[in-house]
Amino acid sequence: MNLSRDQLLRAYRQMKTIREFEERAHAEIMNGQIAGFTHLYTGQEANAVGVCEHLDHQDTIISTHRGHGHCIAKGADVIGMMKELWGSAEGLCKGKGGSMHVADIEKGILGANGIVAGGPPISVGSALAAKIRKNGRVAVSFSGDGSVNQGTCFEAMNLAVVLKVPAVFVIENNYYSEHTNISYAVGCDDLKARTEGFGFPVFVADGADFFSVYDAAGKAIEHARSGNGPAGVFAETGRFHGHFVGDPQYYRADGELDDLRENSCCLKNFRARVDGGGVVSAEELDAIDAEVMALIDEAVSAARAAARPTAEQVTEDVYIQYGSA
Amino acid sequence: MNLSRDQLLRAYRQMKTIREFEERAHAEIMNGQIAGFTHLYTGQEANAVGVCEHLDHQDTIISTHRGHGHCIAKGADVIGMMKELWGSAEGLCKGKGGSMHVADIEKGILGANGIVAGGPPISVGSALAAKIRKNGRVAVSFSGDGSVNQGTCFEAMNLAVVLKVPAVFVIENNYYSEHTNISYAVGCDDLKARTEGFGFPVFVADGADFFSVYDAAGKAIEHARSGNGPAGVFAETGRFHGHFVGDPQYYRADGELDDLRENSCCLKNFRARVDGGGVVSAEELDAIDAEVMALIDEAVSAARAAARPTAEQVTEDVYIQYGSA
Amino acid sequence: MPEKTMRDAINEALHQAMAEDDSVFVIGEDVAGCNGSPSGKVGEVGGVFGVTSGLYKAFGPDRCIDTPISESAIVGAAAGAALVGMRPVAEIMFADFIGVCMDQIVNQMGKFRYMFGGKSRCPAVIRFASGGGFSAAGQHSQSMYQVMTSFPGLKVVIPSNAYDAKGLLLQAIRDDDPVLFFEPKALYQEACEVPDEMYTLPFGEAAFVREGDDVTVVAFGQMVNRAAAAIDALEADGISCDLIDPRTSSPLDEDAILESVEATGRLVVVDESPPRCGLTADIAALAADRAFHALKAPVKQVSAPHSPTPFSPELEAAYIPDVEKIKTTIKEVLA
Amino acid sequence: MPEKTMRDAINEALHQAMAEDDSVFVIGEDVAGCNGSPSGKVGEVGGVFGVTSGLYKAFGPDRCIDTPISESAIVGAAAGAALVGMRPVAEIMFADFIGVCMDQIVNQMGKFRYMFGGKSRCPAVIRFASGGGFSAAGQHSQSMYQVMTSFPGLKVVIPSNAYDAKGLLLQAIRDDDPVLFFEPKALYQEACEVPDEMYTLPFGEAAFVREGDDVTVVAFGQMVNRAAAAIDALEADGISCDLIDPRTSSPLDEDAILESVEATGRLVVVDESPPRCGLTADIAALAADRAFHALKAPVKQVSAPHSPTPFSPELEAAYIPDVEKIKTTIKEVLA
Ligand SMILES: Cc1ncc(C[n+]2csc(CCOP(=O)(O)OP(=O)(O)O)c2C)c(N)n1
Ligand SMILES: Cc1ncc(C[n+]2csc(CCOP(=O)(O)OP(=O)(O)O)c2C)c(N)n1
Ligand SMILES: [Mg+2]
Ligand SMILES: [Mg+2]
Repeated sequence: MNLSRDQLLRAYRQMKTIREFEERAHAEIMNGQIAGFTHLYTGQEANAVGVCEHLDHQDTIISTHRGHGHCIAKGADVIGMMKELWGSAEGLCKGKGGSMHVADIEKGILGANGIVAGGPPISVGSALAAKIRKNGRVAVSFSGDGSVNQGTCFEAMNLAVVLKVPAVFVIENNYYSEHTNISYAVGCDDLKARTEGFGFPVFVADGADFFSVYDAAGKAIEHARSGNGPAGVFAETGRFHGHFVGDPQYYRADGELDDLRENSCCLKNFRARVDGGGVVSAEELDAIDAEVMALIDEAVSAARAAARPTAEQVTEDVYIQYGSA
Repeated sequence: MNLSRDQLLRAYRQMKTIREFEERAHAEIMNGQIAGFTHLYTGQEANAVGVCEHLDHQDTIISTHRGHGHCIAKGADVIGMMKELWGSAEGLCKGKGGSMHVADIEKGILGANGIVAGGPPISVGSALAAKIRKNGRVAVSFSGDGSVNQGTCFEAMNLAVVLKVPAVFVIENNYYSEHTNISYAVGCDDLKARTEGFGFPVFVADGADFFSVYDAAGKAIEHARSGNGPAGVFAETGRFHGHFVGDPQYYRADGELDDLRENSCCLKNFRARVDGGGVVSAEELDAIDAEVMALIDEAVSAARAAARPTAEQVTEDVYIQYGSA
Repeated sequence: MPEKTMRDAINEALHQAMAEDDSVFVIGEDVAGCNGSPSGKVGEVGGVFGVTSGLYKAFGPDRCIDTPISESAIVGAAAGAALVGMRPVAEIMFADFIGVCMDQIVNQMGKFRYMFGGKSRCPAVIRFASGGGFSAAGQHSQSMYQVMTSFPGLKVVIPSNAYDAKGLLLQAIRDDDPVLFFEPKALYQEACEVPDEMYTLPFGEAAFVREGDDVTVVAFGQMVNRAAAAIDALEADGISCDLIDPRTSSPLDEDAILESVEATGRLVVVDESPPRCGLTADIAALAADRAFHALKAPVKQVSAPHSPTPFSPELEAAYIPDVEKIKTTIKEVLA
Repeated sequence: MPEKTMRDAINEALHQAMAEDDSVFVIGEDVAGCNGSPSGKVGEVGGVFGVTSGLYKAFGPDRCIDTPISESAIVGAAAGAALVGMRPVAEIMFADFIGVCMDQIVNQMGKFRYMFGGKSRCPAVIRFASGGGFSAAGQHSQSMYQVMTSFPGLKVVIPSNAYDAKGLLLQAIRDDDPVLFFEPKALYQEACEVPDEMYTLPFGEAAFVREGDDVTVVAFGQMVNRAAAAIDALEADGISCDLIDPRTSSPLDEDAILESVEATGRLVVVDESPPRCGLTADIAALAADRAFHALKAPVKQVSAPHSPTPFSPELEAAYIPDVEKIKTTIKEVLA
């Protein structure tokens, strides 16, 4: 593992930020503070961070309905995000997008996406631009184990191979699409092989282990960035909450959630991995924890206090210009 | 090869009928007798016949824009088809569908289809009905080498595996989708493997050889009919005409068409295969040729003489009933 | 008569239709739920809105069928099964997802009969949760029925209450043409009296929700209640209105609308979709042609603005027409 | 000035736009042609209608990009490239194929800016061959622009002649919003005078194709010529009409239409699409609201019937509005 101390601290901070953002969002939704449909990323933090730590602002990501983690990992402003969840006019999307559409183009975040597999074709477009411009950028799309069965996802994978563009397809298998298990919805026995059948290499990771994801994503991104065409990452992990907040989770085995939180927690795993390595101490991580908690508190306070949108704003931002000047 | 004399004669007749139907359609289009967009099946006859000879009327097929051959092979009335190409009110679809929408539900022909990969999802529905009804039917969809890149085709294949329905996916690789070669449009190196990655067996055939297709299709259909879920057939073959009538065919190699007509003609191949076998004589096949020519002549005469549709018919057949009774 | 929510009324219709006719089955994402899951609780979910609840347990895996997230394949499967004699009821979770399966709806299912010269029947029903009111933003709040209304070959149903929903759905399932059934999701929890027994409501027959003399108001789906509230509030001002709920936009009960406009001379059309090429324009144009001589005032449309649906509750409240806006517009045509 | 067909005018616009701005590229099925083929003649095709002819040879494989048959991926690729600063022009062969890529157009490309709070730009153009006239039947003859007009966030362009096509396409490419560009395929071979140099025509500004006093006729795309022919024929009867070609249906030049109707008091709207929730209704409803007091006669729509497009030439001729039908309708509103 070739990560510097700074990199380690940063990776941990990012994962912890996602975790606390989500746990707090969960609490506030239960409190009735946040409207709409919200899908939490808790438990999958290592995926987003393990991938995005290889990217800079010029690279792009496109996310899913479960987008908070990817956006934070790619550098979205946490306070702006919380304000967006609150539907404030000061939110990252002025309260027009909400949880399912958090985006920050400047930071290469082409948006969460409410349409399952809406993102991969768009990501191929970003990768195509990089190829045409020869600017060395890569374009990453995230998909779930359910999303990979949508036609648009297959089309995007094939087109990326045909055009040999630097597109990276990250598949996050959290075993469920809403209430259905991957063993039902993906007909074949080997999703990695089915994906590789499209003509690009897929690197497998333990999605609960930052280092494993970081390693696999590094290979995939390097493959794409070097002009070899697309690559994939396949990470297995669990989500600690229901599909949406309020999901009764009838699909879970007895003890499944406890087991996940106990044995598949990327934060615990990270601490265990760095423990005793002499590079990063538990106290430093504790300090980060405290800072993150403070940041999330600040974000919530800011969101509560932030300006509400007004009726006139409904019709703004549809077009850059509509009708003649 | 376990084909009876009758089966052999019938298979030859079907292939010859398709060939002559198409060659005559070509001539009549050049003469300006047939309107619209027409895609000819010449050269691929063995695919349609090799598959459909395993089917009865209760089984269904769904075809593509290049649908004449599949429909004839499945038993569509040739005169009704010719009338349909002519746009007559007596046509199989009363002149409302034309070449791209020839259908005969009674005969299990769920239609040619103008939308690339429009058919496979529908075929899965027919297969699903067979599974629910437990009636032993199978549902066959035809796709081209270009069609397999459309999202709907992938979705259909996965759904068929998930639901374990008797759907048979026949992929006809004639090397081109319009003006683009398969080596470009299918990103991976091995389309058969990509298809099998979805979780069903694919049987390969020489699409210019009836016996080869018959054999592969037999295995696939048997697999599906016995309740093992979907199966595929992958046949390589060439089309002897352009994509559409009038196509300048810039994509062909020098001599490619001559070579195809010379070395990949299923009729010639059939004659060579049965020659000397003592079951079917060349004279018998010649006699079939003559009968087919007569049938096609009859079809064209009938089409020329057939009633033209009238303006009031435009608004008929949209609904079974619209508005209250 | 017992009160039932629209969700329960639709669910009851499905149970009864499936019991009556074994060619009816439901198919969609999580219409059973928990397939493949370690809990073994298959069938516990019944759709994300609970509309197909209990069907798996009552009718088994062959008649309550979960699918991958593949909307084109879902619609195609319904269309293909219908072509060979079944009566499938497919669920597409949100109407917005028509975007990923439009071809199968519009170019396949809706055109078979015509393209095949009247020789096929495709009695498939596709159900959708439609419309706004949940802060679900741009991709989970659209009505889409106005768009589907423009495609010949399809029938389009938009129930506005539980009673109608049950009767219209039973009609849809028995109907021999393909039917798109839009369930305004804001109404799932709204209850009214719904008989236990089976009944059907014919397509192309509007309901008169209110009767009056001054203005004809036509409203769809979620807007019917709001229009009724607006009209009731205006009674105090001595204003009385016809309120027509067409219930199906295709076929449309043109006669009901035209007769009412002939009588009132004034028309306000209300829908929650954006204004361009929508149902409000469609009906306004109908009157401007065929009831022109009766018209005494401009024909007014009340709709969402030409913007996507915003997320923020305040923005969405300003986006979807409310009682106030309907009231103001009715007054406007009387001014 | 040289005469050019609409095909050539569009082709010229593409050449010029690509020469001017290296962020412009074209992508679609066979826009180059012969990729992977043994002939080695890559670029020889230039689209099935020949509209992108020569672009591969002039600008190479990175700027004239063939794709598999994957329309959702094509639109998505254009949308994604546009989000990061390119100006793609995607070709979707037939407008009917919107069925297989609608989500990427309507829910993605068209809504980014709004959902992202005005912080993105997506200057993508999607070109389509639209409309009837080729006996191409139900799945290859639809206009679809009326349906796309209902979606906020998209601009919708419908040129009716070669001159407009060039100017509107150049505007579309320079425009910072997503633009859908519908090319009535029946007009590809129609020629008129088209300057060699680059020029743009603004969106939302209608063209007055004829000027007159008695009736306002609004027509789109392929129908503009037919409406002009009808109007010219009626001159002999002493009837004179305004003929307005809106050129873009979104944005729509409402003022031009309303001013004309204020003057004439009579309106006929012509489009080749089916009638329900279409542009004819949209514009009729506009007048019934905002020019109501000027109206002297019922507002009439001339459209295809509520049927899919038939194959047979005779049926299609009866399906698409012809000069006769337009004439009769104009006379009707004067009766
Ligand atoms: C086209 C479309 N179909 C269905 C949905 C509803 N939906 C939202 S998330 C989801 C499950 C996605 O599963 P997966 O891809 O595994 O992602 P996860 O939720 O597990 O992160 C579904 C069915 C949708 N948003 N879009
Ligand atoms: C959705 C859609 N996209 C594009 C087309 C135009 N088109 C018709 S046939 C065809 C090529 C099909 O190639 P293939 O599947 O190999 O079949 P073949 O023509 O070789 O029989 C294309 C692109 C279409 N009809 N539908
Ligand atoms: Mg999942
Ligand atoms: Mg082919």
